[in-house]
Amino acid sequence: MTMMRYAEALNAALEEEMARDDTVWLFGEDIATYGGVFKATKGLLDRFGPSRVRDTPISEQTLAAVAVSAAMTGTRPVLEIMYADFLPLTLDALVNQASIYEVIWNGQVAMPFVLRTQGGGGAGAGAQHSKSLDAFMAHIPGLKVVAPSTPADAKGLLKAAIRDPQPVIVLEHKLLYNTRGEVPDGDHLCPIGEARVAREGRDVSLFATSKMVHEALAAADTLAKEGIEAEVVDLRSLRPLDRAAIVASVEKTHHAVVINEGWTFCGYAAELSATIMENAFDALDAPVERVAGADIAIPYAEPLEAAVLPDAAKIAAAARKAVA
Amino acid sequence: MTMMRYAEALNAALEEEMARDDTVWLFGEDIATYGGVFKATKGLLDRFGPSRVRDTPISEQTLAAVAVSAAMTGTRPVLEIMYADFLPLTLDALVNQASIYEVIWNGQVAMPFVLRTQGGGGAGAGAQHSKSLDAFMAHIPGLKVVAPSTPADAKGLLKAAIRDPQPVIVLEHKLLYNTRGEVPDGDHLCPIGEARVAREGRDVSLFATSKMVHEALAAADTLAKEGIEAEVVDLRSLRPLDRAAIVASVEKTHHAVVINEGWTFCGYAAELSATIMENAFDALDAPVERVAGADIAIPYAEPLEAAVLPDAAKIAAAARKAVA
Amino acid sequence: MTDTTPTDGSPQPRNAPSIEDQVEMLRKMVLVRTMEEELGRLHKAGKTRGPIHRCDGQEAVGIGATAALLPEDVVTSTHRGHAHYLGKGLDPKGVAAEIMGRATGLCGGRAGHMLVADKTHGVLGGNAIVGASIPAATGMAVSFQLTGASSIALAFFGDGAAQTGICHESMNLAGLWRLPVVFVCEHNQYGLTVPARQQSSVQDLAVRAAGYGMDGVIVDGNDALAGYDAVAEAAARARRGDGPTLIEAKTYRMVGFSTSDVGGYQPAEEMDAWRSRDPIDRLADALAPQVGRDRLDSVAAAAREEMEEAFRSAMNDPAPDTPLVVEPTYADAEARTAP
Amino acid sequence: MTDTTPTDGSPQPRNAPSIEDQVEMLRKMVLVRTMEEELGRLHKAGKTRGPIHRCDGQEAVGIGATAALLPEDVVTSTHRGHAHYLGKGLDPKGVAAEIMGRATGLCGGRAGHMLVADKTHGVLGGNAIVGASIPAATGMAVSFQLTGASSIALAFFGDGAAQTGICHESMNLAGLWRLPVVFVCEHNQYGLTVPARQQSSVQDLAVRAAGYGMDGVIVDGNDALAGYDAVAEAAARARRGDGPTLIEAKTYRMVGFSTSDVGGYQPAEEMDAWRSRDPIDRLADALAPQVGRDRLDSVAAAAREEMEEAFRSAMNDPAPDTPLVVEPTYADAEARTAP
Ligand SMILES: Cc1ncc(C[n+]2csc(CCOP(=O)(O)OP(=O)(O)O)c2C)c(N)n1
Ligand SMILES: Cc1ncc(C[n+]2csc(CCOP(=O)(O)OP(=O)(O)O)c2C)c(N)n1
Ligand SMILES: [Mg+2]
Ligand SMILES: [Mg+2]
Repeated sequence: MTMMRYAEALNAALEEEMARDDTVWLFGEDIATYGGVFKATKGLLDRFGPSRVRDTPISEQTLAAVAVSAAMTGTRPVLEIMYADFLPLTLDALVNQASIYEVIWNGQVAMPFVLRTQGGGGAGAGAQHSKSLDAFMAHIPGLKVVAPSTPADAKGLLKAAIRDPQPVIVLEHKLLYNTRGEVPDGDHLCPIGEARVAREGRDVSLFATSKMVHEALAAADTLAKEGIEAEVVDLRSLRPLDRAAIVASVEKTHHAVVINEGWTFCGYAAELSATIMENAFDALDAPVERVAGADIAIPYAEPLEAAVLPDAAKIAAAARKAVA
Repeated sequence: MTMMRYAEALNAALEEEMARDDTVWLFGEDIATYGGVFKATKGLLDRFGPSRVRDTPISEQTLAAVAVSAAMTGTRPVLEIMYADFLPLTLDALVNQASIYEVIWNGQVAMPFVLRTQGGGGAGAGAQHSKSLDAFMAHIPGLKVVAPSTPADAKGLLKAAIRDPQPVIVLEHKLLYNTRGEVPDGDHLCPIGEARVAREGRDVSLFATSKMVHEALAAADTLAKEGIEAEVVDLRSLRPLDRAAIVASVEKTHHAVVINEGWTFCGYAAELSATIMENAFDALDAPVERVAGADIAIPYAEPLEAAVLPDAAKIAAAARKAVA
Repeated sequence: MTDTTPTDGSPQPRNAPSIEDQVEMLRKMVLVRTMEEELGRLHKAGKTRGPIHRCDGQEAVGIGATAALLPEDVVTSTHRGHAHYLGKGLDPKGVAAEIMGRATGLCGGRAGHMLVADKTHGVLGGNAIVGASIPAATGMAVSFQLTGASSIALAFFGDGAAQTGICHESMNLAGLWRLPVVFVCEHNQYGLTVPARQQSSVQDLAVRAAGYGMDGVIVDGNDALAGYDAVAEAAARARRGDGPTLIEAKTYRMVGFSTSDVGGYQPAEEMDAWRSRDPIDRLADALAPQVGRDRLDSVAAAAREEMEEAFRSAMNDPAPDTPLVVEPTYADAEARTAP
Repeated sequence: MTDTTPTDGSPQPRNAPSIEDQVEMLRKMVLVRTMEEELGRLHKAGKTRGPIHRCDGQEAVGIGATAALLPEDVVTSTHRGHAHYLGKGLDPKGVAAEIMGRATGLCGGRAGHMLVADKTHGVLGGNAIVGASIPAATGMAVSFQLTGASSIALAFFGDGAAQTGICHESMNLAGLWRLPVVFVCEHNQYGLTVPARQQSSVQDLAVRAAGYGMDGVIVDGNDALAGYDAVAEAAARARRGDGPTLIEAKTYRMVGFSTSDVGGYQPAEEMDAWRSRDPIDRLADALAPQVGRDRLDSVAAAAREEMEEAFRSAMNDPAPDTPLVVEPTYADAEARTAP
């Protein structure tokens, strides 16, 4: 185990996979010379050279389409999209291209590319640089979508994503890059599609991803003081979803809170609620509570921004309501 | 009442609103000289001239952004996007522009534009021309989203959309344009946000929009022969959602099937399920059943396409399961 | 005509087409025309499904361009791709069966006419999102550049597609990275029904090449040999590592934008003028003095017969089986049918 | 310099700036520079929130361009918009308070520095999606064309933004529809940290204007008067109904791309060379013989004092209230907080 920051864990994953497989290459805005605005690609230009580590023009629409088609023809592109807010620009490439070819070309092509991006609020970056668009990504067939909450998972999931034959979207969080944690040494891989119980508990299940896992853990601390033992499940993979882990937890606690930082309406937490409805209805002692972003653009000023984002206090309140 | 086709009803709505308000103008690909590939804008170039009825280049990204900004500066644009499959190209304009300005500019601007498009499968148009991307649209705060299933609602909702101070997305369906129905004469408006009970029933509620309303009605016919009385609720407005109508129906029938033609995972039907979970859990005698598009690209060949789309038979099967 | 100096070992672009090459081009153009006519006939008979986009009158572009490529080169195509498919050597029967949604189609009936692909022949593939063929070829060219492959990529796209944002981004990237890609714009005067003057701020799209630091050339799109020459030169440049080229081929779509076209927007005189410039007659007239009308007629007749037979045979093939939509290939089947 | 022949009734573009106009331009440039320096200071003191993009060194473009517009004209701006805001006449205190997230900000603290708008002054508005200011102005110009308004729209955007697809689509549309819009590209040599030669296939972006049938001009972006002249001429053309113009202003960003820039990518010699061409000194030197250094110094001192006071005062203002995020304005409040 080595203690490292989330950004360092990503960097190590990229470095190891590039060293292992010389068809892996990186591209994106400001990722080469500057090493990425969040520094996940730092040093990789020096090590692997300008052919495999490429700064690009500001052309997200084409960059995503290039990832799709380059992946069909013998290389493994890893694209960095600087902010998740720019994902709409990549959506045609994902929905109308990446999503369809394996199916409609009847298995003639694989598309092993990775799209890394980061989202989330709380940094005062305003309405166009703070969003979590998880629901858009998770809705697209043919893609896998992961959202690591710890340095260990950041490394393990990114490495797994790079080796996956399907397109994988890696959703990072701007407020996690500087968080630290133990990362297993060696060739550490996390299988995509497996949730992780981050804290065991018997009274209520809190299902979350990314930064919301930390908010849920903080909520669980508060709840414990009130005698409520919350189980925190870090889904890690938004798609495919580990339904078995969800069902197992709900069957144990009989109460659930589903949490996602994105907008509430038609958001990712709605899918979690529907999944529980369909797979664990009889185990429920109370309706599933949903905690997600307010359905509104994210405002700049600190108190307003805090008001619209989900956090530990809102999760704890929902959990209390669930077990009431 | 006048009997007319869905496309004619849309055409009448556009013509009446353009005659009423000379700030209303139309633009889109092939909508002027040709009258639109589905003929909703037929004859309007002749009546209102090339300044107010404009053919455009194939530039969906800019067209949507133009709708947003023109709407801020004194006109009411009505944009036609030929296929819903191209909505990803408009998404930056919707998510990062239209969605935010009323909020972050603190009410300085209104954005009264309408984006009309059509989606849906069943016409053999292939993976890039058959999708229903309702969930993407419905997730965006600050937009309203409607999906008329009848000529009367097509006219009434489109007229209401054009008069609305907020952006409104109108989701039409390629297989509805030629359907016929009675349309009230005169200035017929349907308030956005009100569902309509399309068929009364006491045993199970079928919630649907657009073409799926017709599939649900056909399923209800079948179910009636088996002694199951299904209530069909046409939501009409995907956002804002008429929660009261949903709760009222579930409290009456105690069983629900939520239906949407789009992909299942993280799709619109998931929101309906979560809404029932949160607002009518105690009224439920069984878990809500979800019927939606298979999570896969839509294939071309008829039997394959039929296999992945929801239809009356699948709805009836889900209803039987719900009441079993 | 390409005049690259041969270098060691690396695959060479073909030289000027031999007479036999030209006869083959004619044969393929007749194959394409027959496919379009068969589809028109089947559509009238109510036997097709969904919109079908014929390229009658434009065959010279696709056939001329693909004739100048090597087998290992890759093309990306559009919603109007039949000449590209057949030019790159796809099996006529496999294409016909795909368009008719049969299990024997090149994609098992899953793609339909707008999205045909055959990786073994470097067609990747049809694309019905206007403009999307452009970044597709661009990305493939990045892979070729990175792996040192000798292949190049060629994107076909329309004059309508040239107005899309992604066209600009891709051409900038290709110029910047000097990618081994050739951009072939089939300027058929319309994007669906909107004439060029109502969708483009300039009438010659090749002028935009200067904005990307690349060469832009205009060719007569109804002259298969002119298209061949321009592509051969551009392909040689790309293969040398000297970057992309924009080729604008001026041509005309002699029938509707698709089988659902109700007409009324193409002036009759314009259509007549272009019909008199039919690219098939053009090449046949050029070849006749050298090859003789008899040989050309029999080549054409055989091509027509081959394509008619392809459709006859396709019509007898079974539709794909349900319920399994995709054959499991490299990923687990579960991931394909459920998230 | 504009030399349009006056026509009846319609509003006229301003003529060449009078000496007093030029002094006012200098004053505004000092306002902007002081704003940037104040923000640098506040950032160091840990008193700002989120990334802030200063435009030190580029002030001449925004100030020169906006000085050539009429009050009813509209500008769309970028993430680096302080010169555009202040040039178009926004209240310095209102801008400062918005950047500091105060209830008294021009948008009630909801927008932050990248997204400031003030409809009463025709700023609609800052935009942090690179490229998005371009279609925004284009759409506003469509409204003006449709309603016969005399206003024109002006889009500011960067050399990085010029590579986006939406730039191409918008310029094509503007050229095609002859929209009353002016495109002002602030070519500051970088898009974030990537130098122009690594993100653009051509170094002079104005050459692309030919691809849209419009005039493209290059001006010295550090010369406020040159920018004024070019915009005045372009604005007059737009107002006459003669369509758009692309103006490329070559300039330089003298500090980091934002407050989170850790540096290391701008060569020292390059920075020094551009620092010696400071646009404020440039205009002051030109004006000094006519106005006298004393007057200029006192104008600058007053501007500095005004901006410092704006920040001092903003810092004492309250943060916006929760929980209500948006004041109900024209739509029902419910629709804003719940779907
Ligand atoms: C992004 C997108 N917008 C619109 C369409 C609808 N559409 C299909 S073909 C076509 C015209 C394309 O024109 P062009 O590129 O010139 O090709 P042509 O049909 O003339 O061969 C349009 C608008 C589409 N398929 N994709
Ligand atoms: C669509 C999009 N992509 C990327 C970014 C991140 N980003 C912010 S500023 C910037 C550089 C913009 O360069 P340029 O247009 O030249 O403006 P400058 O910063 O030089 O003023 C980038 C890449 C963004 N905000 N929007
Ligand atoms: Mg065309
Ligand atoms: Mg720049």
